[in-house]
Amino acid sequence: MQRIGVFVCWCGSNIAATVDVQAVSDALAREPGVVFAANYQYMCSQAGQDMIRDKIHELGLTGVVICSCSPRMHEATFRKTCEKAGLNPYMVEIANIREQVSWVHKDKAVGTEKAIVLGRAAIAKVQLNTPLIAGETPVTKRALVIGGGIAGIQTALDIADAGFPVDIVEQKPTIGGKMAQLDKTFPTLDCAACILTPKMVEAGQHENIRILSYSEVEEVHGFVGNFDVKIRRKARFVDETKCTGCGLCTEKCPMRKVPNEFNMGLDNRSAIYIPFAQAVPKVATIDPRYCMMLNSGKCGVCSKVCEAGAINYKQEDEILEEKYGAIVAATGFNPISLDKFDEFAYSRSPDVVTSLEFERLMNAAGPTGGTLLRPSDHEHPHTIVFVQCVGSRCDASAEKGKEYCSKICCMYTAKHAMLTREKYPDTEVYVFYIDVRTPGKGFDEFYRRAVEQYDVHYIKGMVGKVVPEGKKLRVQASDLLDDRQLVIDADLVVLAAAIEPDKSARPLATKLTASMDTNDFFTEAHPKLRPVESPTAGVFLSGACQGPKDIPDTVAQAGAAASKVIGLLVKDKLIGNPCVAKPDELMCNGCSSCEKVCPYGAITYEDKPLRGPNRTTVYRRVACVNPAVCQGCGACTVACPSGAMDLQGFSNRQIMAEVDAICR
Amino acid sequence: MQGQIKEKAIALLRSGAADRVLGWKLGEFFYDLTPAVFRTPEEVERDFVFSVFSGPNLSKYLIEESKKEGRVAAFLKPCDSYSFVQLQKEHRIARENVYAVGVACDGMCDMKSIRAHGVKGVLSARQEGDKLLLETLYGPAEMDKRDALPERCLHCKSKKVVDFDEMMGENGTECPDCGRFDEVERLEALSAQERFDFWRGHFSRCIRCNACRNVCPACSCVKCVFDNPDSGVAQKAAASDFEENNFHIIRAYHVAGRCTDCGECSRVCPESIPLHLLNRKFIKDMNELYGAYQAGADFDSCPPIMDFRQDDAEPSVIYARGGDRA
Amino acid sequence: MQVNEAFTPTIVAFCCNWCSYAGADLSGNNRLSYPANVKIIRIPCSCRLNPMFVLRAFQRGADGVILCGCHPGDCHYSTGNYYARRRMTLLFSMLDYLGIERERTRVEWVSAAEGAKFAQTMNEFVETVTALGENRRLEDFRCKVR
Amino acid sequence: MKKLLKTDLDTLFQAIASRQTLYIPVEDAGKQAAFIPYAPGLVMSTALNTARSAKDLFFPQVESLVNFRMDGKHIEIVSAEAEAKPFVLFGVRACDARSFDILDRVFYDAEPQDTFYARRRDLGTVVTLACSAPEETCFCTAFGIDPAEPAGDVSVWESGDSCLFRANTEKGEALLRDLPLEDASDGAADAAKDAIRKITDLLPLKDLDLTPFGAGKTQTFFDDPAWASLSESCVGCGTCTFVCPTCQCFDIRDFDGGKEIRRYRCWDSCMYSDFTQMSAGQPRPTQKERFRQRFMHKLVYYPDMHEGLFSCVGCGRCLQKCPIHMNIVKVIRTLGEETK
Repeated sequence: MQRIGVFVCWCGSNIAATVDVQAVSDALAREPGVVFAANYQYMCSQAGQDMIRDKIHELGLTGVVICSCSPRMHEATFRKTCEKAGLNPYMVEIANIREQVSWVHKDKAVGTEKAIVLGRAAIAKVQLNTPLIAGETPVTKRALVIGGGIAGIQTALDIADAGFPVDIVEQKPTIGGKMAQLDKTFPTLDCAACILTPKMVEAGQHENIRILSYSEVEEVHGFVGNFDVKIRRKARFVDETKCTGCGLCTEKCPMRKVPNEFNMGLDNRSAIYIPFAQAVPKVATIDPRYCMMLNSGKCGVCSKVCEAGAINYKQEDEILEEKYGAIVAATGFNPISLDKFDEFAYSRSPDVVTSLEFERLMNAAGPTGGTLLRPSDHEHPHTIVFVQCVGSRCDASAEKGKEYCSKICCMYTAKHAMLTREKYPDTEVYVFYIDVRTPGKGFDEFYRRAVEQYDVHYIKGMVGKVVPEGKKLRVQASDLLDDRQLVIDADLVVLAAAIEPDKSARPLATKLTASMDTNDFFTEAHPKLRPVESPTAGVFLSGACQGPKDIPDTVAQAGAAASKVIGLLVKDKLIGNPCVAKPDELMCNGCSSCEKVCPYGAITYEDKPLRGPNRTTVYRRVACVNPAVCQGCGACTVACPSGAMDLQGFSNRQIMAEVDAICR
Repeated sequence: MQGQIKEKAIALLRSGAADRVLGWKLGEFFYDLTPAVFRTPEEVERDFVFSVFSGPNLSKYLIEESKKEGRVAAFLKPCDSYSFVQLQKEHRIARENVYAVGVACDGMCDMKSIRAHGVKGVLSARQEGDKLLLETLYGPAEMDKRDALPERCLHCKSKKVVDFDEMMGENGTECPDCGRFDEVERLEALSAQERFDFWRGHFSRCIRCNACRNVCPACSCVKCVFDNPDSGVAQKAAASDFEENNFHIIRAYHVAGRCTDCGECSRVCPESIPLHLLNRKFIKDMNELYGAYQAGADFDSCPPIMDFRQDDAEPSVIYARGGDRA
Repeated sequence: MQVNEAFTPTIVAFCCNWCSYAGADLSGNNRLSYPANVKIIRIPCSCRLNPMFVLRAFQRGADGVILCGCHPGDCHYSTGNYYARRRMTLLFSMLDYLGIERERTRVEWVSAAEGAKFAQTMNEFVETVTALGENRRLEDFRCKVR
Repeated sequence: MKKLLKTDLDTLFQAIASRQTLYIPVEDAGKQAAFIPYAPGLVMSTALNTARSAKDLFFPQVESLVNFRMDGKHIEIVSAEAEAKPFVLFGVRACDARSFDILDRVFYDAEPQDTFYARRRDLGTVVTLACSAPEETCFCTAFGIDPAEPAGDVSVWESGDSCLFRANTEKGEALLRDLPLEDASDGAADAAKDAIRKITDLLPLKDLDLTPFGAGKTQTFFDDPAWASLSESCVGCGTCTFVCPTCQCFDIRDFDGGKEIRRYRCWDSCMYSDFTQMSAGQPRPTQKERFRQRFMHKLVYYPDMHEGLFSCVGCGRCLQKCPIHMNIVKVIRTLGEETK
């Protein structure tokens, strides 16, 4: 039997004016289990809290009910009070007789009656409360950033600067990501490399950052603060520790016909290569698909010329096992494949290029050394047509492309158009668009400069067809504003391909038990209030893997994610919320209903030995909840038909007791 | 059919393909077959019966049988096989310990229907074409086999065995136009008062014998909430109208999305309460609101009640429905 | 609002802790009144509402039961109210099927900012249930002794 | 012996109902017979027997024993015994009539007496009806019951276009007194009885052999291996026990309705996993033990305590109602065989 103390608060006149607090404490004093009931001016005041403490000591209260303001206001306060007095903080219940009574009901008799009922409900509940102890889990003070683009780099730098070790896992031989391939960046038109490479170098040299390039995340186990991750370090057949990045091997390598992915396949590289001059780590990598030595055992030139003796044809994949406290997904994006958009002749003419290819064609470090030449005949294009929203904002029924807006295309197309006109004033530049979307600091001004100062022809309308005719590309389009059909003979057509999450994101999400939307973008814990956290505790989101973003947004989000990670890693222990789901093994039959509705992947199953009839032992599949991961929503408790799964602090019986008391 | 199945059972035991066989055992009369486990060819030879009275769904027995040592062969009718798959989805059956033999079925007769047809003191029955020739204490009688079928067979949802290691006879197909929701629709069209009276009339007879629950393949809880004193809702008998409603509503809700509509609940109810109409209501609603779903039809689909779509209908849809307010 | 003086219904309102309970608090802060026969029970999330609680309320003498939760998409636990929505839709439909007046049960999405909506919702609901009269079809005579 | 035209039965019912509550078997919404208080317009069912046994009228499934009113910490004890009125139970078959003797030995004749049960027995008048059309599942004869000579306060036979009444007890006399009945010769029912006995001779279960069972046979059967196979497919529901006219186990529970706590008793079933559950656990841990308990009680334990009287009346309800068709006949056959 509980020994319950009831404390009715006047809240000055806030409650006392419309509720007869004396009547309330008198009525509640008569309830079974109640050994003390009183009312006082301000229960939250020091004097009020002292009264609670004294009564706990004096009467050995096992439960405390406070009739006062909303628990959202002072529940924490009173829990602390009781804890200090030696009573488990979860033996406190609040009856909200201010927001729910005195402030909404004017009639004193009515208010008083309701206050008593709410008090009874709280008493009924506290009767069934059990002392709860918040679980503690240690935190591994180390972060893992998956993806080495600008998002990953920025997040890693911010975490590292706060003094925590960070590993960056990048699937490519170097970090840098998409930004490294860009020429200039809008709206300021400063060169991407100039602002990115210093960050890459900083990351490469930072004592708290380890870059695991040419690596992939293999397995993820554990939970917030305690992740165990297996990382596959793919064999690059070059000893990173020895390679000086002199590049001699890449010059001497006889196999030179490898499409260069860094230049979007617009030129070739050698089988052993360093993706680009400012690569970090600046280490050569042998492409096993093309290396003659690895495939036929004949050649070995690179090992001969390498003075450092870094080449190792026998190298094999390594599995690295590491512990982390937090994981950041920064897997970035890619332009979609355009095979479904044959009307633009992308596959048929080399002079139809994607915007990212165009970036390379404009880039000083690109295949054309920065002079804009058509891929087909390396001549100067005089008429360039830019097509926007290729694969973006598609109708779901079209069954090609994406429904969403890729967000960055309007701005980079304006950039491309502007730069082209700047460098080659003799070229005619057309941009076909559905809408021009330029929200962002200095964005619309930038777009207008393209139109007004650089005379770029912006035409509202879609391109219907691109037909290669001889050296020309016949572009058939419609001008919606003048309502006319257009035919433009272009030399170069640039497609603003929609962007989609990197293919590695989906399998990664599965490993992290992080949820994704239908487009394979990671979903955030709350679309508005928790934009950089995944619903899975300890997993954070940085950059375009969460949704299309330009560089400023990406960097901003990267910083935000970092600060969340830091906020987690500074803790020595994680104090869990004890109001979490708890399965009764004796009732559970392991049907997996609960697991299906758990948004946090907090439920796993184990074959446990349980006592069967006649002193036998039976093994049964039963649910186990990880209290560190469970957030206590209770979805599982309702999915469970046997009632084996219950929620501590809001148990079935507690809630039913409240119902009973209220309806009594 | 009887002959082949018996042979098959014996062959399985002899070859060692199975250590035990789950089937139907000869009873006191021609119709009272009991689910039973046969361990030797002799037992099968003596007692194994497969006839139009092999109604009981065997799948639930596999929960325990598949946990035992060795392999159990089970003869599964289409209905049974849906439950079989659903139970596997719920990790209740160790599939590797089961050798499932699918048996085609075109309806299982039920004495309830025969007696309801006014035939008394039945001593024997013989099927001739679609007729049933009966010997009774009061002389011979004759009826269409169809009239001897229970509701669940008259509106059979599928004659397809969905999971088997071996099929005996031609596997059937699903019966989309079985009209199994007609009665539900009829009730939906009634006024609230009429619906209330209909169900009161039935529930008031409930004796809470738990036959519906204990025979139900979806009710595989280790301990039912209604048996668990700690659940706060335990009840041994329906001590009030409310408890009658409560038990049947909650039971139907707990099996919603997992109920394969095998009809066992209605078959076994000693008070002839049309319990399947509760389950079918849930099935019908889920089909209409969240897309067609058949529990036990496959291994990877998720029961609608454990799933969601962001654009799901709001609960208010039911106010929009026809029928009077109350 | 016209109220049948003879009868004031008992209304149980289950409110999720993050949105609707806060919404109720807000209607308190703004002194937006609603009938006192509405009693709120705080649950962590609308998905915590077990159909058994709804029936329990009717058994114990409630005349109407309403569930309030975060708007779809705003759930603090991201998916809770989606499950609650399906569960309650199916349960209410079943109650309706059994001839229990469907207007006695309701779900409303009330955000922490919608104090006014909370009060208004409660006023409407009480009005509806008052018009329906006492819950007879799902009562338990053993709980009605006066 | 008295006599009445069948066509006048309804007037008779009205006459009885005008004095006390009259229960007659009527077809319910489930198309089965059930004892329902007579009201004008209700027609007596032609079914052989009611789905639930007549025991319900004396030993209802649920009944309140005592109530506790609560006001805060104050508790007041309130009697729950509703003052019962005399009633007539019409149309009970010979098997159910025998079941009352079996229940009486437990609730009425035993010490202490079950006052709730006893009160109803004293107030109830049982009018039995001879079985003109037995079912194949009938085996009352195996227990020495003659469906042509049903016990009870009054026995009734259907004969041609009329019904014949014979009072067997004081109560019966009292009931028949000044009812609109004509006199009839004592042998008037003989033809009807013969007809019935002709049918009972054809019953497939008439030769059911109970000699191996009875008092003192605990050792013989308790450890019989057959229990395992017999109980193997039992789903552990309570159907057999709840439709059984002689099952007598009940549980006592409290229900807290908020304003009032009700202490009530309700039927329990030895087939249930929580039957006689104790803090130490379940004395009959598996269905085998529970299953054995039920049939040992009917065939051995009860006879042990009651001069060899079996606690089964062969009404055949369990044969018709068991979800998986396991029943006492199969138990008797299987175990009986082995002892031969």
